[in-house]
Amino acid sequence: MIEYLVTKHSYWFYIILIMMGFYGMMVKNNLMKKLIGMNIFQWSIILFFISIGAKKGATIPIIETHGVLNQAVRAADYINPLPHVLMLTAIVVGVATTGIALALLIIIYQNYGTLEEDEIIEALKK
Amino acid sequence: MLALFITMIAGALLVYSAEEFPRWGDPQQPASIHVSQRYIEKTVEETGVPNAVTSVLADYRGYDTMFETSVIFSAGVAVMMLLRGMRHGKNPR
Amino acid sequence: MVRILDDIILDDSIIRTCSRIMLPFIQIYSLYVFVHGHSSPGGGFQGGCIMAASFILLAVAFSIREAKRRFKEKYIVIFCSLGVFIYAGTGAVAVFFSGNFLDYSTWTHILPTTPVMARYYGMAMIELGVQITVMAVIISIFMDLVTKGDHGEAPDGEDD
Amino acid sequence: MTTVHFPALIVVTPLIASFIVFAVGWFDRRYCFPLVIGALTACLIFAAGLAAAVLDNGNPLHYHLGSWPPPWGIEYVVDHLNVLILLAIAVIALLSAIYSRSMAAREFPQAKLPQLYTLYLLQVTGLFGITITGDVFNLYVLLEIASFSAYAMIAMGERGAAFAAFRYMIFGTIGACSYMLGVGYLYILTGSLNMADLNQLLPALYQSKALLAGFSLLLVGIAIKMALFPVHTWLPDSYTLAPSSVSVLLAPLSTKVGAYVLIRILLSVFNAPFYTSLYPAAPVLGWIAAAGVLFAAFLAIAQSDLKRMLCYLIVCEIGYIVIGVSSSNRLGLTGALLHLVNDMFMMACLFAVTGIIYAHARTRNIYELRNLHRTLPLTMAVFVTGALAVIGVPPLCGFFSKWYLVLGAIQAQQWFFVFVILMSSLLNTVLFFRIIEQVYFPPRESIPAEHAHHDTPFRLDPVPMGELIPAACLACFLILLGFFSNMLITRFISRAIPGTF
Repeated sequence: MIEYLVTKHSYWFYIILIMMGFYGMMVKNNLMKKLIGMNIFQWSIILFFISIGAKKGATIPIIETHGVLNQAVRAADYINPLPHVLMLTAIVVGVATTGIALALLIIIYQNYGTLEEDEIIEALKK
Repeated sequence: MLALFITMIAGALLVYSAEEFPRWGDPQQPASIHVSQRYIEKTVEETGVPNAVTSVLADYRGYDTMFETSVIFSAGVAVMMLLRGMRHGKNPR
Repeated sequence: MVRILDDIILDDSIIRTCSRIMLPFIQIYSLYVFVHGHSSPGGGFQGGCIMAASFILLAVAFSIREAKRRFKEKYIVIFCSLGVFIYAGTGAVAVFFSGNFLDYSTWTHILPTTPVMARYYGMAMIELGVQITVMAVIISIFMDLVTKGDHGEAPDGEDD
Repeated sequence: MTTVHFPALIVVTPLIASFIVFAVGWFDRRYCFPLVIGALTACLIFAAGLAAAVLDNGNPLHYHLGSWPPPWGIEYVVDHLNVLILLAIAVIALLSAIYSRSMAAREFPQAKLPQLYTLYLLQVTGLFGITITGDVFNLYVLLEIASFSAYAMIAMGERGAAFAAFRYMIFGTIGACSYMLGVGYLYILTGSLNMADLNQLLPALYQSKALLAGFSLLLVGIAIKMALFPVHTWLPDSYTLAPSSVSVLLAPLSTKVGAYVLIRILLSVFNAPFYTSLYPAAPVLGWIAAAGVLFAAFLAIAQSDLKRMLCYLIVCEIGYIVIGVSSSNRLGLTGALLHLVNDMFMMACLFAVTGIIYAHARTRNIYELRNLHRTLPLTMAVFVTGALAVIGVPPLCGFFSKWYLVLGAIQAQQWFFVFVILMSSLLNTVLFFRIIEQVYFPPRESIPAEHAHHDTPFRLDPVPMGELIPAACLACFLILLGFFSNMLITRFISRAIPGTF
């Protein structure tokens, strides 16, 4: 168990974040807090993907060419670039989701004067 | 309380299943061997770009980035549609 | 509720002079990040965000009207669709030259370089498209969220 | 131009058209609609070209984006399964674009029409891309494009639409993120993102717990996108309150494309023994879907709002498709695929009619639709065709897919599923005949005097042609699909299902 906790710390760490975000989304009554929970949920997945690409003893994936390419490039020297590319997409999706969610919250606040979910449901019933 | 219980169960299941993942930073893990080796070794040779992330972003998987730009474009259009004309009473009910 | 457009004019000159000094350097740094996307961490998205941040600093330090005077609503719309159009156009040109979609090596018909360098310049075009779109979209979202949409600049007004 | 570039063009034309429509729409709104129709007709031509190409050379088409080979670059795969769905999406998107012209002009302020058409085209791009892609992460990005335009278009609807769109966004983001987490689990275990490549690498890992966790995360994500029973609560509110010009596009297509993603994942990424014998995922899915079918059928009867009733019907139809998939034999899968295509047209037809009724009679309450057939004869005729198709009356398409679903369930010895399918068909009958009775056979005294003698001349519905013709076309498609369902099965579906079943 200890060995698992020490060597694979990145996994149980992202699981804690995901569960915090998930709990926040499910339980919070205020829509803005639900949105914040959703953001935590999205960004913990980005943390998980980035931890995949890590390699011990490797540097950032910019290949030193300094002019001529003298020796063959060894893949072990550079970390895995693919998760970083995927996560650029996920970050942009997160930004876009937050943008649209804030626009929706403005409309809801404009129409119902509140962001509390139960008050909105009452206002809708009338 | 029920939500806390559900979250705990889900977290425990995820932690239980995360045991089989490779160790953090292990250079021999499948993710670092299978596809990404070509990106690192051949990026300068095939695309002339030393930054492997930019070459994967714009060339090898350039299609993803095109849709990513379209995602942020659609978010801009959506916000513009939802919020424009809020003051003149034509806002969505 | 305070009318956002003609809001109270901040007269604290410290913030204004500082931001007036910083703004050009932020924008030049954003172009630096965009241009050095190939050989250092950077690229279209990061450059676009920094450029948008400079406009948001302008809006915060001075006023929305000031920022809007510099980057009109019309240009936001044009830049939004122009950037993504550049991206998709670069790919479509490849199809026009009977390569697969987004295959920049077919640009050798236009650019007198080797297929590898054609990919290099193709990627530079892509980054340019991304930079323009990300900048315009973030500014547009910021302006819409802050003023709740009463720019009042739609060509035919909002009253029809 | 040969059809070699069609896989990319079918997705890129609506994308580029949406940018042009957005820019042009700012300056002159008259050019928006022709551009939209032009782009969608081009997509229809590309889809037909792809169908012809796949049919005559038999094996799937592979298209490498940026001419990089598959595990490194992104690959499009066009096989017998998604060509059929591409055609269906292209036809319905075009018809609903024509249908929504005059309706959107009434529902949306004039200044917002270009933005609506931009999001409309982005939604169609997302649907095409999801159907055709062969890369797991690319599918996530396209899922997001389709969802963003859906959130914004729904929020422009009636009172409470913004709140329903926000709740749909929370659900949709949980779904998309759990799908992405599932992709992350697959990526960390195998290192590849291409579906065909994953199919080679995964069998070695079938014993590992992490793969089971990844598989269940993928299923949860797709179930939310598909509105499968326990996680369907976002669908009734959002599609009911959405403007009717938007719900004609969203309701039939977005959940069905989610069901297609489930079939694609179960057929192309994981092999059959994994989710049938090794882990009982298919039977569990089947039981959930069966419960969903009954639950949704009963709830549909409880509704008095016509559109909300149809939304519960969508959840019921998705349950049918998952029952067909869970029986995991050739007959059941044929039924599921055929039902997927049929249901697209059925729901498009019914939602189009609901839009016309709401626009004309200003009401969706079932009990206020008396004598509607006198003022809207053709529309009610289309409604009855759609109703009979959903119930499963032989000449129409619904019957054949339910027939194969029942055969598949019998072959899989799942007698409860057979009961569920037949029972819910009965409930659908009750559902629709209750409305037909309200409309066609109202109580004696409520017939208006001047209609008493039956020599009133036949007057066509006072509904703009742009709405009536697409609805009538969709009804004809239902009949055509019914007659040609055997051709569809032999030419497309039987070759879409891998030999292992």
